[in-house]
Amino acid sequence: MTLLAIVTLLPLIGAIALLAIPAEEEGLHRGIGFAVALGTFFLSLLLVPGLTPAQWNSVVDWTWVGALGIHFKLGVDGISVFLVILTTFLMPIAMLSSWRSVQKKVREYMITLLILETGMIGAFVALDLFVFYVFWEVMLIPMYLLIGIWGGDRRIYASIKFVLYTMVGSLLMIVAILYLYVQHHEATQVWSFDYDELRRLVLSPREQLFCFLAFASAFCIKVPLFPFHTWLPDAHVEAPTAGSVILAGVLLKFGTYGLLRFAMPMFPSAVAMCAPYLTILAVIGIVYGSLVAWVQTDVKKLIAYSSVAHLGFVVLGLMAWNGRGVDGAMLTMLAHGISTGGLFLAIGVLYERRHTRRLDEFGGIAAVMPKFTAVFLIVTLASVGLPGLSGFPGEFLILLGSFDSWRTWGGMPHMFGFGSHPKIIASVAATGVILGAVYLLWMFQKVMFGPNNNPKNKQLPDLSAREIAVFVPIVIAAFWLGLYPATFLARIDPAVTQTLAQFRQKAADAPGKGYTPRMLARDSAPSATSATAIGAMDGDHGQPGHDHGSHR
Amino acid sequence: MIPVENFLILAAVLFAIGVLGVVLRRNALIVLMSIELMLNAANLTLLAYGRARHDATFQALAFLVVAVAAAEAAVGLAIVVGIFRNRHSTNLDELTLMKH
Amino acid sequence: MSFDLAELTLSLPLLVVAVGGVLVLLLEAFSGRTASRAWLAVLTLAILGLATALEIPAWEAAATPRAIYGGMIAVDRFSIFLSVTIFVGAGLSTLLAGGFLREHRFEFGEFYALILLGTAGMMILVQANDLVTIFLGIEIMSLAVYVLTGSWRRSAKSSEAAMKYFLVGSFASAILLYGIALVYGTSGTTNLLEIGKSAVVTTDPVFLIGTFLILGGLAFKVAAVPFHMWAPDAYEGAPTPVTAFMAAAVKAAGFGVLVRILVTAFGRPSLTFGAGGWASIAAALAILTMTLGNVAALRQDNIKRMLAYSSVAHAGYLLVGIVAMGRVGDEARGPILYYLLAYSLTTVGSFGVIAWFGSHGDERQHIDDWAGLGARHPAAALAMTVLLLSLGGIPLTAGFFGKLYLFKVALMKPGLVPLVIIAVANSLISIFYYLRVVTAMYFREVGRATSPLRSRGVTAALILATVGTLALGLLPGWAIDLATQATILTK
Amino acid sequence: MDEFPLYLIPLLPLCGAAINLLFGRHLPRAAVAAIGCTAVAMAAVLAWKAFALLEHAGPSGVLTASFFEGDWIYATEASGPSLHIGAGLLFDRLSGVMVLVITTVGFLIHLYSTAYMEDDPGLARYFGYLNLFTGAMLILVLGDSLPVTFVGWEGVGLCSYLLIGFWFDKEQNAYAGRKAFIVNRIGDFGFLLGMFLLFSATSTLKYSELGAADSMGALQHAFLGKWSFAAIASLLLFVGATGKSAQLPLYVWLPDAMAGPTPVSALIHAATMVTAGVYMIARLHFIFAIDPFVLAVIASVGAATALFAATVGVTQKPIKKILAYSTVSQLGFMFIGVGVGATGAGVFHLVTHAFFKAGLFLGAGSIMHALAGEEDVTKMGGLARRMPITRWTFLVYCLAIAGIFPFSGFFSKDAILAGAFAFDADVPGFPHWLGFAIYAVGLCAAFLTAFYMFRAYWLVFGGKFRGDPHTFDHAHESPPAMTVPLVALAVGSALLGLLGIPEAMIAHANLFEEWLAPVLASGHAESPHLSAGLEWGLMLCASGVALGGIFLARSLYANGISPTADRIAEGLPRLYKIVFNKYHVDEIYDLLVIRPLRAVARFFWKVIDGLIIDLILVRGSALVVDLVGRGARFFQSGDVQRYVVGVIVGTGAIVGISANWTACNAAPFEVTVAGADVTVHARGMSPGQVARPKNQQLEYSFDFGDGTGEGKPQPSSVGKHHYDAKGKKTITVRVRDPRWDTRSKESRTVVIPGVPAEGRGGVR
Repeated sequence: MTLLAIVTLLPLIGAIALLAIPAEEEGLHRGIGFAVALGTFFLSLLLVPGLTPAQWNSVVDWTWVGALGIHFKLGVDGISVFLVILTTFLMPIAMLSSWRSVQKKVREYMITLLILETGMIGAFVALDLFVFYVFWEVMLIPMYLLIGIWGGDRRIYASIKFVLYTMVGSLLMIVAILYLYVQHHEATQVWSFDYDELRRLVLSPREQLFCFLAFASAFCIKVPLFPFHTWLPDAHVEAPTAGSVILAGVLLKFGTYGLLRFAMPMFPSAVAMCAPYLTILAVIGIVYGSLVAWVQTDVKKLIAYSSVAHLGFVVLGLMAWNGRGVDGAMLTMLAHGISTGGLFLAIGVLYERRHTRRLDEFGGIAAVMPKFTAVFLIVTLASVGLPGLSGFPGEFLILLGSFDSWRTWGGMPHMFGFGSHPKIIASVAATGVILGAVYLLWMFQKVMFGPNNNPKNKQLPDLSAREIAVFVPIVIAAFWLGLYPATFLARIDPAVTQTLAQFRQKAADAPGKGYTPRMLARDSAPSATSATAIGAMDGDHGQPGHDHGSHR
Repeated sequence: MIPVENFLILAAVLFAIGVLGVVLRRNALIVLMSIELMLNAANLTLLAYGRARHDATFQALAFLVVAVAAAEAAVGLAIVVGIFRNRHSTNLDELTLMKH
Repeated sequence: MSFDLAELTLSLPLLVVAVGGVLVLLLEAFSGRTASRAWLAVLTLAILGLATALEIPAWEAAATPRAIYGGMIAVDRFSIFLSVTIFVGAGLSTLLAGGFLREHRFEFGEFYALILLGTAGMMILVQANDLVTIFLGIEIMSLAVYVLTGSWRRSAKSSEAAMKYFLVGSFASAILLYGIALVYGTSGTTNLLEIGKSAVVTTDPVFLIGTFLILGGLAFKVAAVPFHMWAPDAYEGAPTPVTAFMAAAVKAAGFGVLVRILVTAFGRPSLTFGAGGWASIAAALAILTMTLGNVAALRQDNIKRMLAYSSVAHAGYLLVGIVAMGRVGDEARGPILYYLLAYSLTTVGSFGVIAWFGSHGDERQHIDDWAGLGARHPAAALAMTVLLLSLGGIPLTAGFFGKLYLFKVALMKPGLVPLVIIAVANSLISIFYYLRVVTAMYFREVGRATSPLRSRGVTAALILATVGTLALGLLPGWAIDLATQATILTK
Repeated sequence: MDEFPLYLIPLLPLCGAAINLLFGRHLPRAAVAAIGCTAVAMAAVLAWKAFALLEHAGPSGVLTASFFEGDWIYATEASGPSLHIGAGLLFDRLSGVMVLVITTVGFLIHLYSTAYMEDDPGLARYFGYLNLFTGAMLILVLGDSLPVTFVGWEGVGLCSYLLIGFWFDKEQNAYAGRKAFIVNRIGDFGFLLGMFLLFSATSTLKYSELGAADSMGALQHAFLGKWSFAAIASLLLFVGATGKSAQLPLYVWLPDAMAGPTPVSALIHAATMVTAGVYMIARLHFIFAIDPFVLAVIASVGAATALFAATVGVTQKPIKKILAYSTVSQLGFMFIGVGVGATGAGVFHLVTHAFFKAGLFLGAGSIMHALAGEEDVTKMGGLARRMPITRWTFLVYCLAIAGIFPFSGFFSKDAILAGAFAFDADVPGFPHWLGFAIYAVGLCAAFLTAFYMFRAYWLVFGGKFRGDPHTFDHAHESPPAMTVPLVALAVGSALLGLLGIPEAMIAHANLFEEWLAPVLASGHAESPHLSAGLEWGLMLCASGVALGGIFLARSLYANGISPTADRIAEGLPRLYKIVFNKYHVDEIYDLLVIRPLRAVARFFWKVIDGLIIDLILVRGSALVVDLVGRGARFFQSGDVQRYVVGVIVGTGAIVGISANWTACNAAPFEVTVAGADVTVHARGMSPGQVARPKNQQLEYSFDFGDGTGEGKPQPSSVGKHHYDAKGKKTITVRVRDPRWDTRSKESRTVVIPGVPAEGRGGVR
């Protein structure tokens, strides 16, 4: 089935098509670009029906470089499908939002966005580590251009900082990928970057540690985890609205997606060793990001730091590495894309009208822009994590999961050996719930409430029809995720369960002393035998099960 | 008969003198000559070995080197002339248009 | 020593290029003073094309590697691959030169003759199976390039570059020659294969000193740190098409001969391994070269000079391949060959954009001159971006696959992981300065007015280089296959 | 039973909210009000119907429903039980009572609002929020699991935020709203953690499953030291309750919350939302009751709050502030009730309080409506004749809250105080007279309650008008839409108490307790049993105290502020000032929490982000790279002869290093000392090196530093020696590489302990 290939490459084809149209036809460029993005969105929706969450769907497997065993292999499962849809969902919205604000080099702008979209989709669905890396880098350059060409005053500094930070990690990652590739060849005499192959490669704990650190450094910078986060505020502040939306909405998710998809399942013993530290960094990120967000005067910076906090939650959930935590991390990834994307769009609306993002320039906007107030409030509250809106189910699951992370880790060595109790860590993380309300409502109050004293703010026009069209999907998505997350969980949960089962199987099969590179047996769905093995591993904490029937 | 080592040592000394000349002298022409000296030192080494080994190919090689050295000298002189035409000087110290 | 006509057919491409060079020289002598020399450029391209075409049957003939002319010349696919790489560099440089020479008013036909003769020298070099042939090849190549470097006679920089290049180059030649003399004297042979088999050699310190002197001389040719210092000046001062030719073809030839001599003459384990073996020396040189090249390039405001330093850094990456060849074995030659091809294309292209940008004797090399290029000349800026990204090793470009392939081989020996990580860290530094140019082109406001030169040749060269870079990046399979087939040396 | 569409009860107000919020601005004002009221009225009708069904169902009957099939949130666990949270609703006797109060009082307040908010431009928004609040509150009480309750819990917090800041163009209103939300969030933090802990122990969050035997068993397991899961979890949940129900120390938001429209204060900050904490504890009383310590904490906090807030209430001037502190105080009473195990009494007080406090607020609203928004009671007076309905209903509420027989407050407050008096659980960490102490504090609070309420009453209605006479001329009775709810609530305040007549008066007449008994009986704590005489005594005592308070208020304020009152305030200037300024709690929080946190945040931003990470780490590494670059520039001087030197140095280094490397590398050694025998292992050729031919083997010689001199060169890298004397010895290893004739040496000093005694066999 090539639907996935079409979804992935359609934006790229669109970008190439735009090249053929003269640059003066700005309206045409906007229209075609938007149409392509919208078409990609609808096509990507077709991935959902008939999806078998716990296996690769609509797999594309084309030989690319036979000599090096590189395959253009794509596939989608319950974990990646919604991230793809999030990407295709936000892209037309981002385009629509910049309909007016971007007047410079429209053709290049649309091309950049479309290439970026291909890069992002591709990276989410790549099943060949080489292809993954290629897409990973492909999205780097358009984002760099987006910040650098259409950005604010300090755009050069911000764009270079963004690229260099990201490259630090990704270069280490490619070394680790190559290392796996070579070790896989040692073990099997076959050159392959295939994720399913490399995943079954058993490395010594030391090798695992180094490879994990290499992967994790790439992903943690992208997340961004404290203390690798300082590129984010700069990038966000300087990026145009659409850039910020995509950056916060999708790009940051690659860090957490990468951890979940690649870094953690492939290196179980390293995960057992590093997870406590990453957990602590995540918690620091939550508290630190929230506090720093609170004292910002630039709205975009505030939201950027809030992303540090939110993504800290995601990492926390991942490191809990149980069903709740990872499910929650996935939901929060989606929710953050919606809510923070929405926040950036809202700031974009203000910026378009006032050309400033300083908190003290605003105040009392609610009186003149009631429609805007409503959507801004909703996305703010979604970001706060109010139940019924998108932020809550994910954060709830994450905290619940991290509260019990020891249950999963119990069978593994080194975990929390230094005496920190996961419940305490989770409790500290939960202060993020308070702090989130503190800084976001602070922002909301400063912008929307109070007397409308500034004469420049007295005549601001309310949302136009186009802007409403931008926000309506966001609001719907925010409510959907909050009120009926089962739509998403039904796909995410089985895939996560499968990933965890594979991980446990690999962890249980740890290499002994006489280590040589070797491969695990081929596995498929979590079989009955592996399930019992898992049960035996965690037998210490048998609780009466709650069989509410299975959920598909 | 003079032992071959003596020739080799002489050649090495000549080579070293050439090296010093290249490093220390400032006039392009003298540097050029120093390089020629180095080439000839190498040539002398070749001949010494050839004599010790009673091998004629060494001598053939030496002729080749002489020819190459001549070509090199020709090109070198042309370049020096070029420099002189541009700068009216052949002092190497002054060739610092490009640095860092 | 018998002379076999059949052997002559095996070196037809070399003959074509050499004779072609002489022919161009003669034609120049008989053509009018003011007449355009464009047709000479076309002729040169035709000669190079013919030579390339002749390499195709030669490729088949070289399926079984052997040495001809009494062992002086090796016939193997390794040399053919490199020859074609050199043709690519030479051909593209010729295309660039046509417009460049006319624009800057020093159009003279000998230029093309020298390119062809230099190319011939390089071809000899990559096929050389004998120390004498190596020396000859190096001298033929070098003399041609010295002259080419100084060919822009009105430019003070050009003649200064030639002077520096010549002085350091001939000094290195002398060292090389002295090394050859010592090796020859101790082993009694100049044939690489026989040196490799010679029983006495490893026990004799004089022989070892000879080998190191040879290595030093070759390290100069590939501009490894600390033998590199001529390179930035020479690259900067030389007319840009010549710089491109140097960066692409001279480097390929230098690495070709380095690989061959290391494998065939000095390939025995006692010379390769251990603390004093050449693999370790190459590793040290690689680290120094990569790091210094990149770090120095960071601070350059002159784009041409920056690319010169970047070329030094790339020699460092290639040295990683040399180390891998010492440690891993023959497999590592595939990546070196592929990298050389990719790098040649890319670097010729990037110097080509620089050549294209200047006009009327003004080369416009300062980075400030490039501000806003993206707005004025989007196609050229795009080409430059692609080429720079390739140099930086960003995916979907030739440079990325080159590095990937190289590092893959290096990683096959666990001991080389630190080296690879240093290389990767260097890639990061390099991205900074490559992006500086991209940043200037796209993100900064338009600077001084520009009137780039107009030449179909230059345009064609840029298109070819850019498309080639992308093609090698998107579909590198065929080139990798060829490079893999070309790993076997005459032994 | 499950056919009853329970979900409609919260959904109807939510739909009303949706309509008004989305389209209200384009609808006529009457339609907006009508939609708002109708939605709640319909919910009320449904609620009554459900209540009737419940009554038929018998004591243990419940109605259940769900918003949708399947789970709301779930996660599969490979090990241990999976998480399943549905969207279920539970209508039992406890939530039934709550739903009735919410919908009924809510409807009256909606009705009142139609007149009160008549001229406000944000009418649609107002009704939208109010409906939204009602819906959320209904979800809160109807939720069948903690997470669903939490949805409502947060929802009401949001509406409170929105409604407090309803007139957002005033900075302090918006600030008050935000403060409310954030303080509530602090409570929610505890709520969440408590919820997580419960799940950790029992793997369920559904009320019905939490109460099951195995869950209860799991909850009694020790968690932290001697503390059980239940103890910690319920303490955490209690933190949530203090936030929502404005108890010490999280009460601070409630007085500020009076910034909202008065009906909002009546509905949210008096009748319904603030009682959510009490409801939650009652709902989970079986968990709270597991550890008596928790109950004691709750009761103590309740008592402290009741007294504290009452003292502040005595000094306040704005009428809404008085009522706000009164609410805090009364909520304290409710917590005393649930804390001392008199859960039913606590809930009963919740219900009666809902009526009389809502009435008081609406009455205050009516007064302010008449006086053009004047709030200060010291600027009122003499309104009795101008506003008769308001005055008489207000009097009823005051009597009810003061606890005068037979008004409702009498019965509910008495039940609580009786419970406190009877509370004699032996709680470790608390004195055994805790129950009595709480009773005494409660009595004090009751006295103050009666005093400040009647202070307000007389200041408003008695004496002469003290404000702007012009305002007084315009003062008039409010329209029927406002007075009808006032009367209705007054009737409720007067009569509701009859549902809970204590045993001592009439046997088996405590309908309320009986109604709730099936829900609350499963707890461990039993209802206090006092002798009839004692109970009568307590009632008289409480009534006497209340009358005393009223009398004092009358004597001081019946005809304006009497000089005595001023003199008392002047006589205790410090105390009065502190109390008047609400004990400076807001300032203390600002100084101790907010400022330090902001300072820390700023430090993080400027120092850690800006200085350490960005400047030192990021730019620092760039600087290092740059410095290396500068170093390279020194050599790249443009002088061609330096370049030549580079070539020479490079070649020389290759030769020199290669020549020396092997020898230098081989010399370092390790020494093993065994008594007087030493063995020296030189490192030798590195493993990567290929073996050399015979004539180029490295030569080692060892000098053991005891005068025996240097040994002969040997090919082995191992040297052995026997010392004759102990002491410090310097061992030197020399290596020669014959290939290059390069040498190196390495020395080290070792201590020789001496010759070992025979038979100990020291050499191994």
